[in-house]
Amino acid sequence: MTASGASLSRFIGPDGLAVAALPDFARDAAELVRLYRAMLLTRAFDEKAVALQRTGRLGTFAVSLGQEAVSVGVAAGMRAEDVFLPSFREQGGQLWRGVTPLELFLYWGGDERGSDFKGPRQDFPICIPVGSHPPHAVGVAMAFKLRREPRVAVCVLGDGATSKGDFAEAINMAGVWNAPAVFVVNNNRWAISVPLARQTAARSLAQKAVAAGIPGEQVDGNDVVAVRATVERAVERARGGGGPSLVEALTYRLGDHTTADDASRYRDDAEVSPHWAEEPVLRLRRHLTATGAWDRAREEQAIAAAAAAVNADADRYLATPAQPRETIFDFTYAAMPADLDAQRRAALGGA
Amino acid sequence: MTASGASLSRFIGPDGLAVAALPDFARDAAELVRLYRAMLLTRAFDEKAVALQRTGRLGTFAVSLGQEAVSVGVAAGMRAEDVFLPSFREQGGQLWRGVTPLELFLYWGGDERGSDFKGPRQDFPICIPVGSHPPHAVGVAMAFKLRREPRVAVCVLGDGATSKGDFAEAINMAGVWNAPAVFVVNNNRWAISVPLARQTAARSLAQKAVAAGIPGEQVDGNDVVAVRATVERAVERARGGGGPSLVEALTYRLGDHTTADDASRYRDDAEVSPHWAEEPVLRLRRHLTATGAWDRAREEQAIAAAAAAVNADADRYLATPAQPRETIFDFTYAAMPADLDAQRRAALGGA
Amino acid sequence: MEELNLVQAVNRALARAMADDPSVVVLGEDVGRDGGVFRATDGLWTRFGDERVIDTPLAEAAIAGVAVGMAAQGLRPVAEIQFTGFIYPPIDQLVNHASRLRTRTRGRLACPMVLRAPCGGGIHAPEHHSESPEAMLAQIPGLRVVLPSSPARAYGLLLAAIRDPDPVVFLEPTRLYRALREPVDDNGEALPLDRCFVLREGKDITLVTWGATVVETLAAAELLAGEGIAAGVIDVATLHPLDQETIVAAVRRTGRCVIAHEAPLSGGWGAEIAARLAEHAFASLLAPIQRVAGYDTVMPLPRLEAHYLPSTQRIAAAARRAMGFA
Amino acid sequence: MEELNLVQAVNRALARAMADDPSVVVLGEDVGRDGGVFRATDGLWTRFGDERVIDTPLAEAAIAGVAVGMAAQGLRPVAEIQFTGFIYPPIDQLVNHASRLRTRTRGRLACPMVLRAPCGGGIHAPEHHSESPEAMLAQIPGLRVVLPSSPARAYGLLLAAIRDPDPVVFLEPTRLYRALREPVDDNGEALPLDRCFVLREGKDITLVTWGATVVETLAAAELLAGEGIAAGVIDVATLHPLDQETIVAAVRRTGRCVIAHEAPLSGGWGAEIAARLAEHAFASLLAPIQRVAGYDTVMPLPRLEAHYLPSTQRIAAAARRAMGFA
Ligand SMILES: Cc1ncc(C[n+]2csc(CCOP(=O)(O)OP(=O)(O)O)c2C)c(N)n1
Ligand SMILES: Cc1ncc(C[n+]2csc(CCOP(=O)(O)OP(=O)(O)O)c2C)c(N)n1
Ligand SMILES: [Mg+2]
Ligand SMILES: [Mg+2]
Repeated sequence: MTASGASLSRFIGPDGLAVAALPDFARDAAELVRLYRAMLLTRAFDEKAVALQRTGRLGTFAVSLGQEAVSVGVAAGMRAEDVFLPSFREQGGQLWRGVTPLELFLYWGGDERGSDFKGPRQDFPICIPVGSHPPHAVGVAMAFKLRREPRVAVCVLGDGATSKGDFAEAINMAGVWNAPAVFVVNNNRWAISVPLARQTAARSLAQKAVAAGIPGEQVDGNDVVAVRATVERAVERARGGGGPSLVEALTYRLGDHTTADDASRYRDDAEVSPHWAEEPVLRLRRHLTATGAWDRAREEQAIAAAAAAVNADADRYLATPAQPRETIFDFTYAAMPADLDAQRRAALGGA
Repeated sequence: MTASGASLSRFIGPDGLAVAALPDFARDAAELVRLYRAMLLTRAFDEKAVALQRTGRLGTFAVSLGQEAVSVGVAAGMRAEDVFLPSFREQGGQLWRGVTPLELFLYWGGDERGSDFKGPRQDFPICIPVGSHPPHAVGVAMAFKLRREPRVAVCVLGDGATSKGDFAEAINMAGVWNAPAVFVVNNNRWAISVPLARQTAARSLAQKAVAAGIPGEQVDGNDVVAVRATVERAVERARGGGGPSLVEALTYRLGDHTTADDASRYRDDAEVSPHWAEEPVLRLRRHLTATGAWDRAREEQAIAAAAAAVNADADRYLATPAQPRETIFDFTYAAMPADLDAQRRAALGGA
Repeated sequence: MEELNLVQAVNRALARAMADDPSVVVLGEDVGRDGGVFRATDGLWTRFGDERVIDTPLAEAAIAGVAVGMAAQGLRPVAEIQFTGFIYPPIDQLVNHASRLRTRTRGRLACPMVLRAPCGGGIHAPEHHSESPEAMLAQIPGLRVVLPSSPARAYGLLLAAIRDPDPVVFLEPTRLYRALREPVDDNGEALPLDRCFVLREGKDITLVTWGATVVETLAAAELLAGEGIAAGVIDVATLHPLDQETIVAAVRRTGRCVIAHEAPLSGGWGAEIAARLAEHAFASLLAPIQRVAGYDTVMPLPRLEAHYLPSTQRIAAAARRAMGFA
Repeated sequence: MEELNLVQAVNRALARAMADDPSVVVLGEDVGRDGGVFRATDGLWTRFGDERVIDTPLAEAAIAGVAVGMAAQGLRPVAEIQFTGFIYPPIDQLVNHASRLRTRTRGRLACPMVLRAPCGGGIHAPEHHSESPEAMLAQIPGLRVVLPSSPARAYGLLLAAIRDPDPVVFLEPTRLYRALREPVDDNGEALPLDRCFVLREGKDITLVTWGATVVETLAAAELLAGEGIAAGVIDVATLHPLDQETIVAAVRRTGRCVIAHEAPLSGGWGAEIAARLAEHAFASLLAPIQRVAGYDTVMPLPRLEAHYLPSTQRIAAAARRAMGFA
């Protein structure tokens, strides 16, 4: 699994059986069920978002199918007061941290209010320019450090994003400054049509940490227990003054890149198929079932509950009128400059 | 010497004695003398440039005092048909490759003709925006590869430049594409006032290669034999299809950053002093003297010859009239656009 | 003659240039097997192989920088930036290297590269996918900036850009990629890089525009014609260096001008054109020069973008204001 | 009152802001122990310590990006870019993040950062050290761009920039760093960020300028005064958002205008001002608006730079042309 020679952290194998002694939180079945429900919610959200997009009621959308354990696991490894800096495929983590399906629908539906999270007020909005947000995480972390606040900035980026200079600059700075920041690479093996082997010759993405002199480790990104445990350890180390680190979570993009993409142009089904056996929802269900914490009835109930939550917010989204036209202007500056106000008045005056 | 655990390539120690069997070229005393004279020429050039700057006849200038072995050694490890992409402190390498002192004086004196090298026509001009030229080396290398030309692009950058995203992006691309490019870090331990320890937490700069999946190695940058041998090996490997690599040459900036800098503001003399015992010209002189290939008379003659060459070109430089005003316009495009021509005519028409 | 849409015309021009000249290479994210996210490079990888159609890692600054290195070696790289929202990291390479390699070496080295990118809004794209930064690029001396507005012009101008010995930024109006078709003769003929296109003659007022806004501007001219106002339309297309002559000559004849573009008003390329007119057509001006542009705000997300983009109505209204000026 | 030069005034403003507000931090290359390559941050590291005066690794994109992160957390970072020649990598952060954090989150997060950089030519600096890219930055919506031309204005405007709740690019004319001194009261008083400075009244013609070119423009006004031409001089200083009112009002009175700046003509901020005048002062204009600017070429190396920079003579000649227009 790992080509880097480093060991890959894993607690639950594809068959749902534990391969190592579980961390404390995972011995609590209720907690595992919470993680499981969060992944189901993510999957339900994605399904609904795709359905809305296909019927022209949502913009281009990036599904996280198969990657739910990374997203949920990272967020579960954080504390509420930490700051999350997600890329565009981390709805799982955003939902866990209290961003609502409604807000996410609004965002992907083309409404800025979707980034005005009522929950995690200090979390960053979704980062679309790939790899441009790791420096923000360093800045957030340095603010915590300066103010002596025991908080951590957690940035999630894709495998493609590790090729961006901003990422290298940021982890290098974090290293020099011992910034309380954790960088998680959601390695789904593809950046649109570019497979990992054409993205880098590095033996692993965790090893990118060597260039910054910070620790790097790999985790099985389809094992939500391992992701959470690994991230939690990295986050707590950073919180305690132990400095930044890089976590590479190995998973797989089961779907198209986005709703605008057709992966069959560049990727064989034969490559994809085996990964279905590894996927994180199935895996945790197997584990929960094997340990007696789960059964078909609960599954059906949980799926229905997730769908209901998502559908209710989808309805709210569809019923939300667009913002008034003047909001194009109103948040550009804290106070409206005279020059812009003239444009605003002209725009509202008609013409 | 090396904190990375990797071994540091070295043939001649600070006392001038060989610490390992010399490579073939270095068993030829004449060849060693050639390298020695090239370092003397570099030092003479630097001295003259500083003198001209101090008397208001040259612009800001970056001396390479103490780093001559890196610059000369890199160039000596290349073939004429390779392409050199230097940073702003590699006059030693430029001179070796046939850029004239006159051209260098013109450049640093603020005359574009200084970059119109009559010698190495395809070498890149000096790169001032730190770290922005490694991508060019990849492009040059890919042109060679596409055309099946057995040539190599060699890029020299500073320790500070390794923090720039462009460097990381470039070596990563070179790695994926197996580009015939060699990147040499002239690690003089300082980037203006920022010491290496504040530049990166990486254990070595050679290790930055790990992030790109290419080989990285360290060489004693004060041993011109080691630099040449190491670079030659890397270049020949690249030429043979063996791909890119990174060489970190460990040296020390004995002088101020540039003539505009005052290093005493941020660096203790006590830190600098020991490095004088390591410096490359002294070292090779000791070696040549010890092996009987050199003596005081030859030394005096060689210093005089270097000074004479430099002074003659300095006189030519000082006697070179400025370019005509219209040359501000004439090289902007291959053919003069009508729009720019109007500006050109207005400018020449007076006012 | 085959009817092509704009992205197909781009594709034909690329294929033609690659077939004609072995030094032309294409590079960028997803340009290979995938054929580009808009399919602009569709089929090229199969036809020309992965040495000439190069999928890059995700690193825009280096994409531009690699193109500089290739171009300095005499290749003719055509690099794609997936959206203009990601063209900002390359600006360093454009300003500090591509645009000045020729002058700083007094012509010893040159940089015949093309940087292509889809540009502009109106397709309900995600955040950061709808910007129009042409003025930021057009102000770089030593660079050419081109923004075609029809399949035929895209074909001819892209061929010219690739053959040009200097660096060219070639922006393609995303909104027009599939919006219209026209006959395009794939004959390898380039169009000049220093000429505006007069799309419509009109003696009363001159409408100056480029890119996707050409559509609304032509519609406005049609609307105005119905009101008895004869509006000429100029597609600037080759934004920099600017063909001042054509624009000034037209406005000298009509005395009135509206400039329409999608980018924010302030510092948009319309400012440069208005400034040229204010100096060189001064004596002929019968009314204030009107600019209709995006606002000085961030491009809104899709639900409000229609309110941001210059509409036919706004352009026509500006023209009426200019006509009504005493 | 103490007489300070411009770089000292910048230094005082930084010290004052840091003393007043613990959330102000300074970061950049060599800003710490070295005190900045121009000494703008001299003494701050000793006084405020290395947690608030932070030497960064050599990475301009991340310097800007780190500032964004700090600002989102309520710090007030003042980041230095050593020369405008290296300000291009930060543009991505400025366009895609800093300038839009407020609007894209509907005000949930903001970005009160300042990016300082020495700007312009005329000091015989090396290649890439003499550029004037203010128009490239001023066209970014959501950003403020300021370029003072005197020690007192630098002091007051920098304080305002640091206290402003939105991102500000603060460019400092290198050529004026040590060229002149004036009394500066280090009283912590900021100047407004939305007002031009009328440096000289004059009824015949209005000279509009900013940055180092203010010096040559004032000299030109003096020269013209000797010829009986009363030229007013406006220092725009707060380039974006623009104080259109002051400029338009002045030109409405004089009917004639010369705009002078060091950046290349095409797409320079002078274009925006000329366009505003061509629309809003149209009826009062008695002569074509003249622009005197750098050429549309790369900034030449020092031996020819004097021929590139707008001279007193060129500005005065343009004013005479405007005056001579029938
Ligand atoms: C800087 C930048 N370049 C290009 C794009 C277009 N784009 C969007 S996602 C993507 C691939 C990202 O790959 P990766 O980082 O692995 O994340 P994933 O999509 O797999 O989650 C690209 C090229 C972008 N959004 N930003
Ligand atoms: C991109 C960029 N940022 C800043 C500068 C200003 N500057 C010139 S040299 C230098 C330090 C470079 O350090 P290093 O790479 O170690 O090279 P050295 O000067 O030691 O040879 C800096 C910051 C620059 N030229 N380019
Ligand atoms: Mg990926
Ligand atoms: Mg150094």
